[in-house]
Amino acid sequence: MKRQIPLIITFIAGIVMIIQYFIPHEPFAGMQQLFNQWYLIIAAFAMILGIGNLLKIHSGRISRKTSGWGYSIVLLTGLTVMLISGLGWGIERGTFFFYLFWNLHIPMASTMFALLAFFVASASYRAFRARTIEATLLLIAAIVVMLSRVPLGGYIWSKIPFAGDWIMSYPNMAGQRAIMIGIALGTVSTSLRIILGIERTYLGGGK
Amino acid sequence: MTTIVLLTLLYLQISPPKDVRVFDTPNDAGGSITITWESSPDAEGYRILRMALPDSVYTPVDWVDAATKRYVDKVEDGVKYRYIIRTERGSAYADSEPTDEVWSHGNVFHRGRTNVLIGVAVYTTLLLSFIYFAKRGKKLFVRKIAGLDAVDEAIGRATEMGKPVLYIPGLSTISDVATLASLNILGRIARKAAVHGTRVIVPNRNPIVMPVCQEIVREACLDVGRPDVYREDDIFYITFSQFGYTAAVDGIMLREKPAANFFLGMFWAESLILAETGASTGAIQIAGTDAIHQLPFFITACDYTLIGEELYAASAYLSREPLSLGSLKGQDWTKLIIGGLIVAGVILVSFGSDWFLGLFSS
Amino acid sequence: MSIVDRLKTIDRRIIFVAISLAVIIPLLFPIGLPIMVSPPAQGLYDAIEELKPGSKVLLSFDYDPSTMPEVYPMNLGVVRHCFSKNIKLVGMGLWPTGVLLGQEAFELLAEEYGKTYGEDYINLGFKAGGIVVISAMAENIPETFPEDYAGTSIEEFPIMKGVKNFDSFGLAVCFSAGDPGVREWVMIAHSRYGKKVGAGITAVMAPAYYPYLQAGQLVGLLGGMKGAAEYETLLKYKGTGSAGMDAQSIAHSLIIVFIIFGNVIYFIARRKERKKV
Amino acid sequence: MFETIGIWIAALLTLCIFSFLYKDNPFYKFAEHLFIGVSAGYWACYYYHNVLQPNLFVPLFQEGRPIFIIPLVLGIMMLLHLVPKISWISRWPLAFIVGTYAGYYLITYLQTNALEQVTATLVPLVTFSSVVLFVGVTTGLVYFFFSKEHKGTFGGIAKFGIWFLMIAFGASFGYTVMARISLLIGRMTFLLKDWLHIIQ
Repeated sequence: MKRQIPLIITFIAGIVMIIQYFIPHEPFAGMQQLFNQWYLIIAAFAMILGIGNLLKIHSGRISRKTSGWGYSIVLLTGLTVMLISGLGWGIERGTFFFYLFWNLHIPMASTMFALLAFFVASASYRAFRARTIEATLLLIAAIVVMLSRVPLGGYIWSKIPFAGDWIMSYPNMAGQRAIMIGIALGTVSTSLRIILGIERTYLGGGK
Repeated sequence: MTTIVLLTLLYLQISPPKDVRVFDTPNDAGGSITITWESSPDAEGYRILRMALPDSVYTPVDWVDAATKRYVDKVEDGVKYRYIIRTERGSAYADSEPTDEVWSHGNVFHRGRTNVLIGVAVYTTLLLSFIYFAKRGKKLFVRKIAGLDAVDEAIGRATEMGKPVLYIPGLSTISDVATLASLNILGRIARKAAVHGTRVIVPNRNPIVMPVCQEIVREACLDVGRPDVYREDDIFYITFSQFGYTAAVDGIMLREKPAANFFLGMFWAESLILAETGASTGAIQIAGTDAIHQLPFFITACDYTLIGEELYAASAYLSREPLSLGSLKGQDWTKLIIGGLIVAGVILVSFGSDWFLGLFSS
Repeated sequence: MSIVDRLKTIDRRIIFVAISLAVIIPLLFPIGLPIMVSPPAQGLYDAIEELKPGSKVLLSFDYDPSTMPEVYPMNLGVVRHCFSKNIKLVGMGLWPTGVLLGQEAFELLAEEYGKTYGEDYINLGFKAGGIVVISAMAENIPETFPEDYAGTSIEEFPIMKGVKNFDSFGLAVCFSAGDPGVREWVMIAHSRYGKKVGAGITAVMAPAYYPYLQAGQLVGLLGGMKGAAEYETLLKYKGTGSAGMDAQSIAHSLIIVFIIFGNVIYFIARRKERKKV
Repeated sequence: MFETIGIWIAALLTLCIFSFLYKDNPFYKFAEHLFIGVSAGYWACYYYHNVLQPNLFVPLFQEGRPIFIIPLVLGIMMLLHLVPKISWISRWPLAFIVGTYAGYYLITYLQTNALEQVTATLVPLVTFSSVVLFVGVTTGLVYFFFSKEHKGTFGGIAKFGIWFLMIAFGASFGYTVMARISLLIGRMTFLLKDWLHIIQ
């Protein structure tokens, strides 16, 4: 019962999706959109689960006064203010919720994203060393492509921008394609195992 | 009299749309007819007129602007219709010839997808037969996958140092194949860690994946007889925000100083932020993803990286479970077939034969 | 510890400071390195130049605030170009936050060019579903977007009169930072309905779309901040795209220098070690 | 007024996050926790207004479409994970999601990721570039062959394949550097222009 029913649900859902792809007729028409909608609804409920977990962990930290519990207060305050303003007065432009989103969430997200500029620099300084043949190829491809992107490259040698484009469209493309074909085959075979109930990790425990 | 003449003149000046065609919209569930026409140079817009037989009166359905050359009408299945497209300019107009009778119906098979059907059928048959052989106990070999052999070493080091292991199951949802592959590996790692009593920290971005991770780690601890090691608070939700999650994981890496970081699953731009922060703490890092764009960053900043399909193969490799091994064999053989097709195709195309290309396009 | 050893294990914070300076200084004191316009950017510009005043362009805002530095300047550039040529704009988004940014761009430039909402431009808002939305639009736009982003029925706006499907638009431009985005627009609007499609995308995505350009599936392409700067150059206007280009080139070149420097140190260290043995 | 306060908050938080580059510190910790709280709240509200309202409440309660009871029940089942005795019921919605997408991937991946890539590789071997493409794809596929040890000739071919992968990774890395710098320029422009008004 605990394992059998989920496996049956998986099987039916999977088969329905396969059929609807080939048969545009009712009742299969629009099935994909409907199922996708349902997925989003389940995801929304899972969000409640997530928020509950966040509340549990951080209220626990506050009540136990574990180190850094003050930050948990900051976290819970941010969460509560967003939830109250968003659920109470909506999330449209012009609401308080939107104001917080625009002035707190966006700048922090963009700044985290911008950290990449620094990490791209430190990673390339540290890791792009010609230690082995593989690393050397990585290094050369990276340098040529990087040079091709700035005027400096053209000054060094007029063919560099061309060389960069060539690497992008041939050796790079070939490598990516090999990976993509492998991924496609792996994805299809995993999907088949899921539908047949061979692959069942998502039910927990893997048994 | 003059008005009539003028109107007639105006009428004559306007040309109706040409080449009006109607047909049942193909490969759909029915209830729709498509009308196309060649635009008239004089139009300010077109009016769509429709007559359902056996009526004898055309009624206006809609008005569209002068640039429009195609209209999809919602109709009843099985009823016969005729259409007229009318060019309009001010109060003047010109009608096209009435179209032939047309009716709509739903299609039972999507014709454009026959080659996909064949492809899927061939591939699944191949996979199923290999799974069948595997079930019958045929011995199957899998080559070494470097990143996976390092897993034990990484956990061992964490145990020695008395530090936790950080496991990121990717940022995507449960249905992502990369996430499923990652959960398989999580089960193995949690079991090994539990034997040694090492903590496994699993922060989650996706709230659907979180409860599954909890269950997997809990069962792993139970399995090896160490339910005492399981700490539910170590497998938790952070936030659905990509960079909010990244900020938090960066914090965890600096504060908990895990001895080993696993980044396995689906990643986006945050990959390098995570991997570089992890590298700065000196942790052993093992990554694996099918996100092609993120692979370069893991390759440069981590000790071991599972590339694309290697991540999927991991569960078969670690578990040596015959059914998974069988399907891995099926994948391999299909790769051979695809390789063969590429070689044959390239030779044919090089000699100027194109029919081969048609087999793959829809 | 010798100098070589010390350089080998350089504190990465030194690199961080160098990168920050390489960005800040050119922003404060612009050098004005010349910006060369690439053919893909020219292609998009020409496609808009060819349109008659009064024709309509469809803009899809499929990006988010985190990619704003790259994509928003392109969005501004294209809206500016169209408004200056009296081309009408219909905006929409496959990403919810993209719609807000698109609206920002509209409002900012509508004021400058004296354009009226509902007559010269409109924002249809966000619709979830990606490729499904585009397919539905190809059949019937008023049914897909019965209301604009603020919830007003589109029947009330003259710009939408008689607009049924993509036929009403001379061009569709997608500002994209991922999926769904350009790929879907090309697949449906161009490949199936023969519509001209242009795109403004992040630099990370750009290489994946060069094949589309070669195959003529895209009329033009702006890639990253560089693409935005090129478009600004074509419009003879200095925006945030152009302003960032100096910083971009210098920081970028600096990283190359770091890599080369790192390798030189590595080889010197290796030779030293060999001598010791 | 509100706008100015907003810009100040945004600027200070930007600096708090950047301070992480120096080392972990109270400012970063503050911003990090605030960020988690605010973003978790943001996404919860977003899902409520953009998913639950239009996709569940409207079709179920306003349009009266009974079929939407199914996702409602599946959603509630998801929450039952919190009740230890019957937490296994939460596997049902998971099974639905995983099954749906497995079916979807089974048919779509083969076409978009395998067949199309194969077709694109079928070009006449008349130029050096096309030979490179052909050799790269086929040797790359050999690298992903798991049933044979990478030794001897076969190992050599696989080695060639991994070289191609490395060139691909290096090139993609190099290509993205510029984009990443743009993001930093965006933040710096915000600080220098919108906040400090030092540049125009």
